[in-house]
Amino acid sequence: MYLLIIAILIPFIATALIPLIHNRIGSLHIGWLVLLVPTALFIIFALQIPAISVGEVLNQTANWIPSLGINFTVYLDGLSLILALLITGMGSLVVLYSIYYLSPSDSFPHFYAYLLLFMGAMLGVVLSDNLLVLYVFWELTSISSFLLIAFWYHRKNSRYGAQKSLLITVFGGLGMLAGFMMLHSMTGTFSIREIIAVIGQYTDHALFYPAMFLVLLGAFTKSAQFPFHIWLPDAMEAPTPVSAYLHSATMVKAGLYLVARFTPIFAGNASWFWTITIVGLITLFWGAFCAVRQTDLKALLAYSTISQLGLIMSLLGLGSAAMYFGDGEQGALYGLAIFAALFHLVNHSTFKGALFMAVGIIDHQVGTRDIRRLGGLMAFLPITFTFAVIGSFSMAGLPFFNGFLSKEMFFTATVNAAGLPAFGVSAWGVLIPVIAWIASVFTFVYCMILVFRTFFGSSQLKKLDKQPVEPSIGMLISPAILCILIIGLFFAPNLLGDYLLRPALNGVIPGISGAAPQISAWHGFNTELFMTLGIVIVGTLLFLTFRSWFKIYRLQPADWTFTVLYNSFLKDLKRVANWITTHYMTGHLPAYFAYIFIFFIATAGGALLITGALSVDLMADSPISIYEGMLVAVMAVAAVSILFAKSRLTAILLNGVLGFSIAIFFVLFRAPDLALTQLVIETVTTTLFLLCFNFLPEWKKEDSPKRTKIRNALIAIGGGVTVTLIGLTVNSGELFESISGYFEDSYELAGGENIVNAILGDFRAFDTMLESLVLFIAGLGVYTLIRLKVGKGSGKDEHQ
Amino acid sequence: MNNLLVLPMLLPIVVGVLLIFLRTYGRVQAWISIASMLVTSGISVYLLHKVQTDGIFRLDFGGWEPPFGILFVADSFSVLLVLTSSIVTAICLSYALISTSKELQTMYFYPSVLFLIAGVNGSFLTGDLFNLFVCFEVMLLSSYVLLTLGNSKRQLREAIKYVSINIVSSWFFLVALAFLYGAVGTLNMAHVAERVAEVGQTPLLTTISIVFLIVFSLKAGLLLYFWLPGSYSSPPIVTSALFGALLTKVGIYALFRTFSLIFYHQPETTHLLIGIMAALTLIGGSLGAIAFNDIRTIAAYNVVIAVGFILVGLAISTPASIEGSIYYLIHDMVAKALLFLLVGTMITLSGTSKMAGMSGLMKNYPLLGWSFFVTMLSLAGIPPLSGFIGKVLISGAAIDSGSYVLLALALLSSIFVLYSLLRVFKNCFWGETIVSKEEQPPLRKGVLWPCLALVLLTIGIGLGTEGMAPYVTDAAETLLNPGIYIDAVLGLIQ
Amino acid sequence: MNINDVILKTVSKAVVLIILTFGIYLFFSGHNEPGGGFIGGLVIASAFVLMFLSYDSETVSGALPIDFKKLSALGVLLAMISGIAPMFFGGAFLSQSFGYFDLPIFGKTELATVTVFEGGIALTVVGVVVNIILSISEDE
Amino acid sequence: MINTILTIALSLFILAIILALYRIIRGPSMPDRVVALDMIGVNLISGVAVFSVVLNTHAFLEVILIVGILAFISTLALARFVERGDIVEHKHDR
Amino acid sequence: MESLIIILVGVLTTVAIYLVLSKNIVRVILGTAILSHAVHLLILSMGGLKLGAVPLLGEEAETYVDALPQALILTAIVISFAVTAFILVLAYRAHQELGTDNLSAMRGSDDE
Amino acid sequence: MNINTIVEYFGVFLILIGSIMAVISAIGILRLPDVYTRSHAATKSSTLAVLLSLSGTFIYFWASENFISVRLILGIIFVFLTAPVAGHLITRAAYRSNVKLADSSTEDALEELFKK
Amino acid sequence: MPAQFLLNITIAFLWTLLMDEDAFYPTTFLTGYLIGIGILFLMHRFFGTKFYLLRVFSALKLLLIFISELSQSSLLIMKQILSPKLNIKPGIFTYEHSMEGDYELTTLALLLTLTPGSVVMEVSPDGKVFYIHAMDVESSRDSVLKSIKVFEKAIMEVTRN
Ligand code: NA
Ligand code: NA
Repeated sequence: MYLLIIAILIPFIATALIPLIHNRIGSLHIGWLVLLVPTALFIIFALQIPAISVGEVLNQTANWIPSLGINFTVYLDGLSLILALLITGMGSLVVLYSIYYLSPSDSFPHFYAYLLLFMGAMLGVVLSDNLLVLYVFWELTSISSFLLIAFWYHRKNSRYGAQKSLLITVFGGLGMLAGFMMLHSMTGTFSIREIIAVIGQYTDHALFYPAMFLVLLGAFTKSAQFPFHIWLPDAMEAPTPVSAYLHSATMVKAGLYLVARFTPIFAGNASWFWTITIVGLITLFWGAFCAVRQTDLKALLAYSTISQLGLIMSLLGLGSAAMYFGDGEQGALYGLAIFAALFHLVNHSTFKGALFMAVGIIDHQVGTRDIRRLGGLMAFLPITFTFAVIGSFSMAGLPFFNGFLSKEMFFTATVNAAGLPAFGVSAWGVLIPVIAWIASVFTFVYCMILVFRTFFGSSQLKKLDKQPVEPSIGMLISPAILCILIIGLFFAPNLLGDYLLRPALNGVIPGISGAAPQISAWHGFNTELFMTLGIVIVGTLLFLTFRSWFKIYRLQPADWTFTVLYNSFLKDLKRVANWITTHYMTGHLPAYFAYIFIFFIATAGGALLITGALSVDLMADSPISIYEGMLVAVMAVAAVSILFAKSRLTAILLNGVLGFSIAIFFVLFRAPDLALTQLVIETVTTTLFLLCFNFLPEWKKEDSPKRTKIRNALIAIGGGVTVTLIGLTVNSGELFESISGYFEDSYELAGGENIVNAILGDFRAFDTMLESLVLFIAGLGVYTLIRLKVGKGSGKDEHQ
Repeated sequence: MNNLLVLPMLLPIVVGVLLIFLRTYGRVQAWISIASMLVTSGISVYLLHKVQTDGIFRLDFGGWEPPFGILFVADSFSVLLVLTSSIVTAICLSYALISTSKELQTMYFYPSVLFLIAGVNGSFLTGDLFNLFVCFEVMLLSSYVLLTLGNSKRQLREAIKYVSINIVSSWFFLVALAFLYGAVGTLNMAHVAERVAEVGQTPLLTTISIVFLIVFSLKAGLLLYFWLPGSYSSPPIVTSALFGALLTKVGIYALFRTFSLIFYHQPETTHLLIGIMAALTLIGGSLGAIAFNDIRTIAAYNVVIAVGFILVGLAISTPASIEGSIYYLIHDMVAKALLFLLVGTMITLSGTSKMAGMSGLMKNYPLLGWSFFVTMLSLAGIPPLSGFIGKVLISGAAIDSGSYVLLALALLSSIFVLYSLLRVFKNCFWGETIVSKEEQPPLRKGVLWPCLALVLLTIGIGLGTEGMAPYVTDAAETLLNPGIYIDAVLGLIQ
Repeated sequence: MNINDVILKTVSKAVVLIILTFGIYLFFSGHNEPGGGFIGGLVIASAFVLMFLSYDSETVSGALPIDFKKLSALGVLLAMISGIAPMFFGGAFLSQSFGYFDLPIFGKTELATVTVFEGGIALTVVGVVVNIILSISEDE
Repeated sequence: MINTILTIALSLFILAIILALYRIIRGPSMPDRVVALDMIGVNLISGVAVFSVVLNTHAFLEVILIVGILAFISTLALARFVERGDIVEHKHDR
Repeated sequence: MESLIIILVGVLTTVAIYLVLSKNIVRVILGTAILSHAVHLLILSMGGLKLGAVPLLGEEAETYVDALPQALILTAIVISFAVTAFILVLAYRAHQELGTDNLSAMRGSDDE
Repeated sequence: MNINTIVEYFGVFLILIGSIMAVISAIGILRLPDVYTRSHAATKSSTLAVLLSLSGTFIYFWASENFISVRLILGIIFVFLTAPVAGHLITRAAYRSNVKLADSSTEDALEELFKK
Repeated sequence: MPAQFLLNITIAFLWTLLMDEDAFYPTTFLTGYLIGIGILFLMHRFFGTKFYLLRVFSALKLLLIFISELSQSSLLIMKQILSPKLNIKPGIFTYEHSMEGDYELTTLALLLTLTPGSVVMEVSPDGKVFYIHAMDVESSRDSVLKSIKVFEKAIMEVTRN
């Protein structure tokens, strides 16, 4: 059975079908057909819950490139299942929501094609056991996200956001790929499960830590961790359903999934613990801190998402300590953090999904998301208000909403971690809950801002484009379902815990079943409760006194944000690239020749000296006759004189002398055929020179500065010396007899007494044939050069 | 008798010469050319299959046994490249059929293309170093003709540089051949390899090998790529596409052949140098690709990046890296042809090659846009397109061999590829559509079919890697075990 | 004063004859003596060059109403055919063969397929060189 | 003895070439140079002939004639160029 | 003798490289022509200028000089002729269209 | 010393004379005052030098191998045919490209013609 | 045309001679004849003028005169070259000849150019006048004029009845 593989493929197939069917369905909104896909898939995955919850795993393989060990292996355990359900479940809700959200002028086929593409890719990410297949889907999610962000590509901001997200996530993806390849290099397999089985032998391997950091790079970029978080706010240019789906509920969780998935491989050491925890905590704080200052509701949600992702990330870091301690009480104690992470991962999807949808409704119905222009909407949009309150309060960690439960567990985990007897935590441990707490205060503040600035206060109806009314019922269904879940999970959290979170925890840290607690809302008056109380009190105060401390945001210079850094990096990169490239790619042929010959002198000449090849032995030489010596002198003088020729004709004459002298050398060295050919060719060449001179001006004295001339002379001498030295060295030691003795039987073999001719016409006739072809092509080229003229002919540069 | 082996070179030549007599019949020439390239592809498939079943085989021209005569040798590496270049040429020719002006067609465009591919195929197949030189010249002369065909100012200007530099590089080739002949007294590649191995590649031979390295680097655009951006961005569309797809590949092929078959004994010198050059090429190409606003120039620098990338594989020279290079080589032939065809089409549509002059093409030419998008991803090595597997294998090999600098540069270069093309996509296909559908010049009917064929090819190669795997594995195995090649060529004699 | 080229033209006629004869001789003698297709072709071509230099281009091209591009193409084709032909008789590409025959008038004569090959080469050379010079000299 | 004389003769011919080369380099006028080149050609003919005697071979006798032919063609082309710049004339130019 | 010729090759190469590095296109072409002269001599001397007979079997000599380099040079000569012819015409066509024979004026730029 | 050897020596002697004449005409090329006078040296003396050396070669081969080389005769004819034409062409070109006559020149019949 | 027939024979001879065979083979001659047909076919447009029968004897005589004149002139020039002090007065003078037709004119000009100290620089457009450069006008004008007469006569013996 390839059920799971087919499940992954279904969205892709549906994607391919969309362009084919969208013209044939008449007035039916294509979204309804699309909705069938995630719904069906959700049901398929939901049907797996019973089996998975008792610890089974599903695993199916289809061959892709078996010869390289790259196979489409699907692996479904608790961890994968949670995410699969999220993907398909949220997917269903978002598709439903989008049917009402999109305007008729939008291109539905494109939207749904991208969305389905994403869905398939995301399922692939969470279900793949093979690292490379995982990577394939990973990049596909980046691409579909890219396309969705730029859905309204005529907007500049959309294009900007799309590019930013793609560059950052693909960058991280490449790092991750390198990490994967390192894992493969260590273990010889691409299968995650097989790696887990053998990784214990490789923890001392030199590549272990590089691989770890590279994989984390992928995770951090995808999950918008500090400082890679900057793409996420700009991704809000996507239509709101997309923001709800990709940029809060699912895609950004891929990084978290990755960290969780790789916990069995890398966790259990200080580097992993600290890297993830610190990055998570900073992200948590920075996201929350920045969210407070946002005036665009979606931007606020984006930063809040960053912050929440940081929270989950830090939990995964803290929980990794369980790997260090293994199965046991200690392990269970710290493993709780993982449990909390998984729990919050689900919760975040519910409340953030609801919030996005609520904001989408506001945007859709009011025409703006700018807090400064909003206010008093409670009267006009009561239902939406309800959604917003539920979502916000859950996010703020207030009771009766699921966020409270996971937030409490988060505090528990931080407090536990403060006393962790490993990884050198002791000195700094106390900072972990402190930072968590401060960040949570800010979380509280922006949640209040979201609710109160939008729905309370005086309405500014005149400033709005539309008169706000509740949207059609269809748009309310999805957020309503999410709100029900938010509350439902508060009251029946263990349904989730027992059936999904516990098996998922087993997926993250195998065999640490003890860490999965029974979730309960009330733990007595413990530290965590006081922390929450503190948050509410301090948060409320801060919210009320917002105007008085808002100044602190101005402490950060405007040009010191990471986005500015990113922008100027790209800009400077282009500028520097342009500067460098135009400095050596000058289009100046003499410069290019200079590079080439310098390279020749440096490498070939260098090799001759460095390898110690140079050896000159004149003993093997044949004797020199006086006239031969004189002829050499003639050539040398003629050649050097060319350099000083004031007229091109003189130069051509001297070149003719060279040509004739070489012909005589061919005579002296017993090469009559060569002499004949050389002579005729030389004459015809000279004639051609003269013919062409008619169209060219007399040459002028080289007006290069003296420095250039000296440089050129040095290069020329260097080139000449290099050729000479190598030649002398070759001449000094004959390693092998030439094969040409064979040709001396040319009369018997080829019926010719002229050996050279036999070689040309028979032994190496192919060369001769091609050589005549070369000549022929040159003839064609000359003809076309002259006959096909600009102006007379096609004229333009691009004549096609 | 393996006479079929000569056909990938001979057929284009004969057809090309015959087309001279059909000068005025542009379309007839086109169809005949396409047909001949398809036949060549078919023959290549057969040859590939034969190599797989019977092992390397050869054709001794005139029946003269190696090392005395010239011969063609078919191994998986060379035949794979012949096959790919023949297919790509057929597709490019079909683009020419639709798009090229009558005037160009009657000015020996098709014969020149056929001679070019003949030179390319010959270079892949020949087993004789001097014959390689001659095949290079066939290819180069054809490229000169094609480069200047059209005679625009820019073409002439760039052609001067291209031709001059190639003359000098051919000179280096002859110098290297002279030295090599002086040292080992033979020209047959297998025989040279055998003799070099016999003396264990003396320092002198290493020096000579570096001269060869310079020659082939000039052709391949490895570090010495000064001639490339200008000349690849000046001629008409189809010519650029053929150049982008084929020309540098021949140099790359030659580098792989010589430095795996002949000069592999001193890798600490030669392969280190190749590695350094590949690294610098990656850097230079990456910077160039993002430095300009002319989309042809951007495409041309992308060629440079690919060269660096492929040569990383040779610098590392492990089975995986060589396989990766072969995959990437094949991928790049397809994808670069596609890239240049698309870029050319964009320029034709908007009348400029500057990004600033194009906007929102996506709206009126969605198919063109999506083709470009796929090309961009494929070139950036995004899975599951054709560029992916090569990237994976080369990075893996870089890790295995501890070449972390090369690894980093190779991977980062993909980001630069992506960014450079993303800029094009973002600026040209997205954005406000300036001109209404009615005002935009219509695409010539069928002009995108060749592009789509290449798109399918790049997707197909990516997904169907397994189909190629046995051939590529065999190719890499042969490259890394010179004995196989030498035995196949010289075995019968000894 | 206008140029009177009578001396040159008169001598050239004779010289061209000598060169052409010599060129064809070189072509045929290549098998055993210096010469062959290339050199023969080149020498014949140089006779044409001399004609171009002594006369004007219109006179020469009028006297030789041949399309030299096609001539060179024919040459390449001929060389190819001599290489391809043996393939149909079970030989390798480019197999040359030679034999000694008793011909009615010529007596014992060596006939070699390589002559066809070289003939193609010679035609190519002549065609190309004349084509190039003609193209340039007709350029305005 | 014969060989010594021949060597001397060969050297003398090449000496003549060297002297002519001086004229080519010095000029001063272009026709001076052409005259000198022509002279070099003529001396080459002699040189090749003598060398054939030295080697006792007939292989270079073709070369002699070729040098003669080509020296003439070169001189003609150069003289034309000096005279008119356009070495192949057009009928309508006349 | 071989060494002397190789040194001559070096001299020719030096001159040619210097010409190739100049800005005038005709000088560059002339440089390439001299480069090919040089390499032809180099190939010949690499075969060894041993004192055998002319490679014509009619000479009936004991030893013949190495004929293979001669055949190679012949091919190289013809090819270099073809290329020279082409680039010469290219140069003058470029001059006709661009109005210059100076390579400094043929840089071209991205912003044309 | 048989008759053949004597003839051989005669041939070689001719060659030597030819080479000496060649050097003398080359000196003429250096010494004579203008291109017109130099062309005299080139067209006449060196032609004779060729005549001598080729004849010498011809005689040598004839004597030593009984080999009558038509190519050599043809070479002589060719030089005779072309050398004066070359001289004619060069001097004409020189005059037409305004190369001055030597100062020692006494009359210039062409001057009038070209002035018109 | 008889002239071309003759020419053809000449080429055939030329061919036979070129083959350098140890004996005369009619077959070789025939080959040369066939080749001659080829060449003449190629060249026939250049031979519009009549072709006169070769006067072998007169021609030989002419040749002898020619060689002796050449030797004299060469010696003269060498003397001048080698004299310690150059004492020459070169110059250009005209000469109106009595030749008819291109061949006569050309032959005369060639011979003249090879005679002591004279080079035919220009031929007037109507072909009647030679412009002759003399190495030493003062001393050689007379000798030049004398030899021209000799040449003219010898040529006419060959070319005319
Ligand atoms: Na938006
Ligand atoms: Na734009």
